[in-house]
Amino acid sequence: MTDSTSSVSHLDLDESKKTFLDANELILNMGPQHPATHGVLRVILRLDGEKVLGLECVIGYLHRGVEKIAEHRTYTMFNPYVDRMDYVAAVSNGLGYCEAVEKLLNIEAPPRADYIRVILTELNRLASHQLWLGTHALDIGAMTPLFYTFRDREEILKIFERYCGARLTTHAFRIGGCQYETYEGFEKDVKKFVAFVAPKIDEYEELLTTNRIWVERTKNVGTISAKDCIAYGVTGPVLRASGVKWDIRKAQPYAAYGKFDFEVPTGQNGDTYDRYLVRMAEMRQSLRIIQQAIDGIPEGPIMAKVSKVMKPPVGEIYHSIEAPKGELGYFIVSDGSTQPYRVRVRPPSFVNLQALDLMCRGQLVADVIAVIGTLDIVLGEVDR
Amino acid sequence: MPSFITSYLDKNIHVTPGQYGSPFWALVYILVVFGGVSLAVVCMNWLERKILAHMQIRLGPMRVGPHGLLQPIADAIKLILKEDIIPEGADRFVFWIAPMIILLAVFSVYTVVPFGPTHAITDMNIGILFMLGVSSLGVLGIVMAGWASNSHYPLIGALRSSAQMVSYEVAMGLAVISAVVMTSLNAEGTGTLSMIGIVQAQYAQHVWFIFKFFPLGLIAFFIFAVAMVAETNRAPFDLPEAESELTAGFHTEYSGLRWSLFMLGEYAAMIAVSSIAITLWLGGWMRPFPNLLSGPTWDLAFSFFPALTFFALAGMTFYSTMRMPRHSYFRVQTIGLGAFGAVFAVIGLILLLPGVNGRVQDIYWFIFKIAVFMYLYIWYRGTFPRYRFDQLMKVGWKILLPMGIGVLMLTGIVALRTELWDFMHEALRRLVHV
Amino acid sequence: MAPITTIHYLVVAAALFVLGVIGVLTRRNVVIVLMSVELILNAVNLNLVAFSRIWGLHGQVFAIFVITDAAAEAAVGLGILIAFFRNKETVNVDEIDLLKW
Amino acid sequence: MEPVATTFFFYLLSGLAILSGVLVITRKNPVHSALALILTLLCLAGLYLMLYAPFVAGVQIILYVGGIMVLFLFVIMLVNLERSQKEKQFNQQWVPGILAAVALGALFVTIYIKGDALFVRPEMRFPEAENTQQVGQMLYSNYMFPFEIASLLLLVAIIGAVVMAKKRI
Repeated sequence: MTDSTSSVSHLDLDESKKTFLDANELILNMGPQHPATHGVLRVILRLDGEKVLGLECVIGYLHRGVEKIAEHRTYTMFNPYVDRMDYVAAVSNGLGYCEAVEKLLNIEAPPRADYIRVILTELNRLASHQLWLGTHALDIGAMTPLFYTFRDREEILKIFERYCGARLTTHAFRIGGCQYETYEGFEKDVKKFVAFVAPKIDEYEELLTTNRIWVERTKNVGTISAKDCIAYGVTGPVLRASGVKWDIRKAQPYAAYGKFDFEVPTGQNGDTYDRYLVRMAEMRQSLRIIQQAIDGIPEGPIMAKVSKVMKPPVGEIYHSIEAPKGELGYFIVSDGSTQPYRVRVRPPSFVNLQALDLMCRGQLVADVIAVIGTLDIVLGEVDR
Repeated sequence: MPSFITSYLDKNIHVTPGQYGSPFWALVYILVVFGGVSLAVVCMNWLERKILAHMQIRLGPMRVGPHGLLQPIADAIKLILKEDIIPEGADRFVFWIAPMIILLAVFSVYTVVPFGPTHAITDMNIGILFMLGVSSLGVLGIVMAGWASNSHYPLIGALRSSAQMVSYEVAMGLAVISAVVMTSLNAEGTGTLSMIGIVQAQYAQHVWFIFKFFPLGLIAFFIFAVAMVAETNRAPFDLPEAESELTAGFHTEYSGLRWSLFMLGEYAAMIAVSSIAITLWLGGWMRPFPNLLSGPTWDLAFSFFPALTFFALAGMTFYSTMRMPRHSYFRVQTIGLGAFGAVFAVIGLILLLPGVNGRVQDIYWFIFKIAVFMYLYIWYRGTFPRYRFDQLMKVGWKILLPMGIGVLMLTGIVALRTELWDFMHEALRRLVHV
Repeated sequence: MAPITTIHYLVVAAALFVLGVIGVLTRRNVVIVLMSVELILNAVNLNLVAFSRIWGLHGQVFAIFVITDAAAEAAVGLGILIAFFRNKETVNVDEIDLLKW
Repeated sequence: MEPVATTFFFYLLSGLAILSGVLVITRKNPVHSALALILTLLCLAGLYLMLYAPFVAGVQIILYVGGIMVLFLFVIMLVNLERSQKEKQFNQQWVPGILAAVALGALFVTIYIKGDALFVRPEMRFPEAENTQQVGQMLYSNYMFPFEIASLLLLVAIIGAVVMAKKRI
């Protein structure tokens, strides 16, 4: 994995001019303009016929320097920027950042704010998983699930829109709590949504889980062992599908997660099919959490006392949350001024993408597409 | 009228114009069939988009004409007016001729498709062999298109496509042969390869071959039904055109009119292979139960079906017209939809005329069966993910091919069971009395 | 014009045969040499089928055997060609005239 | 039914066949050669139809055009070298080669002229509609043994081709 294109030269791209039979190896350039690379990922494949001998990702086509921008913004002003990293799960990004700064400032959000945060974050996890399912299925050739998932994702986006006025890059939370009180009928909407979407998840599973072609395309494809997962720092559903029961919501509970009863679904084989099953199960667990949260949401203030000008004490902090794609961490260094000295983001997509080479070796070209889909990467987050 | 026109219209002639040797009527049939197929492809285009859209909770084309009915025409105009790009370094002649070869191969198949006992351009005594052979020429066009484009993705797409078509042709041929074996179960003991002869054999044996020697006919039909989807490169076997892997396969570099020729060829090929399946296993032009429910009363009852279909279509259209929003903005669309309904109704009325309704029977049932197959094609596309290439080959060579060989052998054994029994009896008798 | 008799077909077959022989003897590219062999086989087939018009159907049956033979020959020939190409990176007959490489 | 315009179609098909035969042996690009050969084969299939051999014509289209030529195109695409097209296309003995072939052609013509009594013989009429049945009948009676040998040959060819072409077995 490399950020620069300069190291590509050792692959000797001139070889691609040879025909299939001259050399045992063929270099195929997939992307950045390719329908199945989920944005602008460029993958250079080293092939033996259709078998992948190795691959190299070239990233940075969507680099916007988010971390650098943070050094010239106040803590409050930087908050909306994090939404633009993983734009599919903007709420999770905001939650991680707000909680990190709160930890640095040594304040705590009030319980009602925590509950609202949990509800919105879990809704966003659902939305992210639905988008993943739709595009993943489309990559493997099933067209229809995409439209089903987008239909249901729309309901989540509607709730977001009513809550904070934005659908995608929500900027839902503020440092110290939430800016907005829930709108009238929020609880009703969320309850209605939970009842609405539970049978829809069954519907997706009906289309895919026992579909022979789907099973053949995903079973034993892109297998990664628990040991390799840990060695590569892979987190999220990919890690859990390999059998490691690691979920930060359980391991280091943040927000109000400690109060809810939910399970961490795991797989055994660590292949694409298991990752699919794990994510489907996670969607159901998210619904469980939302149901408990909406039933037990307390009354009270939604904002802690935060001064207008934030000047955290000198120090550094690392805080991570369980984003839909894995562990999303923020490392913030404060020099005592109003602006952070350094912000470093640990994006789950970037770290998970490292494992692509390992997962694709020995597989076929068509599997590379399936594996890119199952890693659930968002290039905005990889490149930042 | 000159005799070369009238002579074929003699009431005593019950053969196709090709067999009778009437070039004029053969030409008329050729024009009608080719025009009809092109029109069917245009309709298929609209129907596929609408049906797929409704399966996927979308509306599909809605803007051009009422319910997007004029969309295919708009598309055709767009494609004709588009610039025809030939990529740098392409082999211009081969690039230019490849879509023509595909079209030529596909449309040649229609020369022997029997829409009725006399409604075919001609009937050959090697009919089914001709159909298989000519439809296999389409591979050449695909290979040429992929090679001439001078680009990676089309080349890989073409190699995949030709490998796929060549390997599924084997299973397809075995399934076809097992149906041909069934035609030989008559008094003379000789089968036939002629398309019309095969349908007549089904009539004579009082059974569609899909139900013959249950479940052997069904299995052979199943093999053919899978192989024909693979032959036409449709989902779930659409690897050569797999968007997510090869952008558009062998026709990536094509644009405008030439690209539309590929599409025309693909849809025409779907109709062609469906008509092979219908002829071989589903009784061709015959209406359901031609022997069981025979007699003038049943004939009369079934003769209303074509008109009823069109009345149903007209009814649906009128119902949609009623439901159009009553707003001046939609006035033209509403009137257009009503006009469509009126056209359907008028066609239905014409089909009720006594001279007409008897003659369109065969054609109606054949087209009805094709329509069912076309719906299945769209349904597959909306439901299945795509196979991987090695899995596709596995299905072709390790599942369908052994199944085909097994079915063929079993069909032969069952067809010759009395002879086999006699032979073994005789052999045993001799062995005992030695 | 005179009616078409067997001898007409024989002349066409002879012309194709000669073309095939010229191809085999003069071309360097192995693929084209193999295609010329196909041309020769087809000329023979045309001969056989033309004779079957006057001597009975045996010629047609034999033509089918020749087609089968051609399929086998093409498969093995192209297999050898691919093996050569992989080792010598050439498709010219006069460069692969050694028995070992 | 009597055939229509036999003479015209004979000259059309045989002319096209010979013309594309010339193209096969003269084109630089093997793909063009292969396409010309396909045209020759299709013309020959037409000639077989005119000779009342529809089954052979069908087999010719399925096997030759749909099978063998696709194999050829496949291999050409795999081994197609830009380099080889810029090289000399004909080998050094092309003059003796052409002379020998022309001598062979002259031999044919001489035989046809000298022995025309052998070839000009009244045509037998076989019912065209039963051609397939008759060929099948013969294949499974008189020619049963060659038929089995042919299938064995194909098996050998399959194994041979796989052994030759596969990189690692």
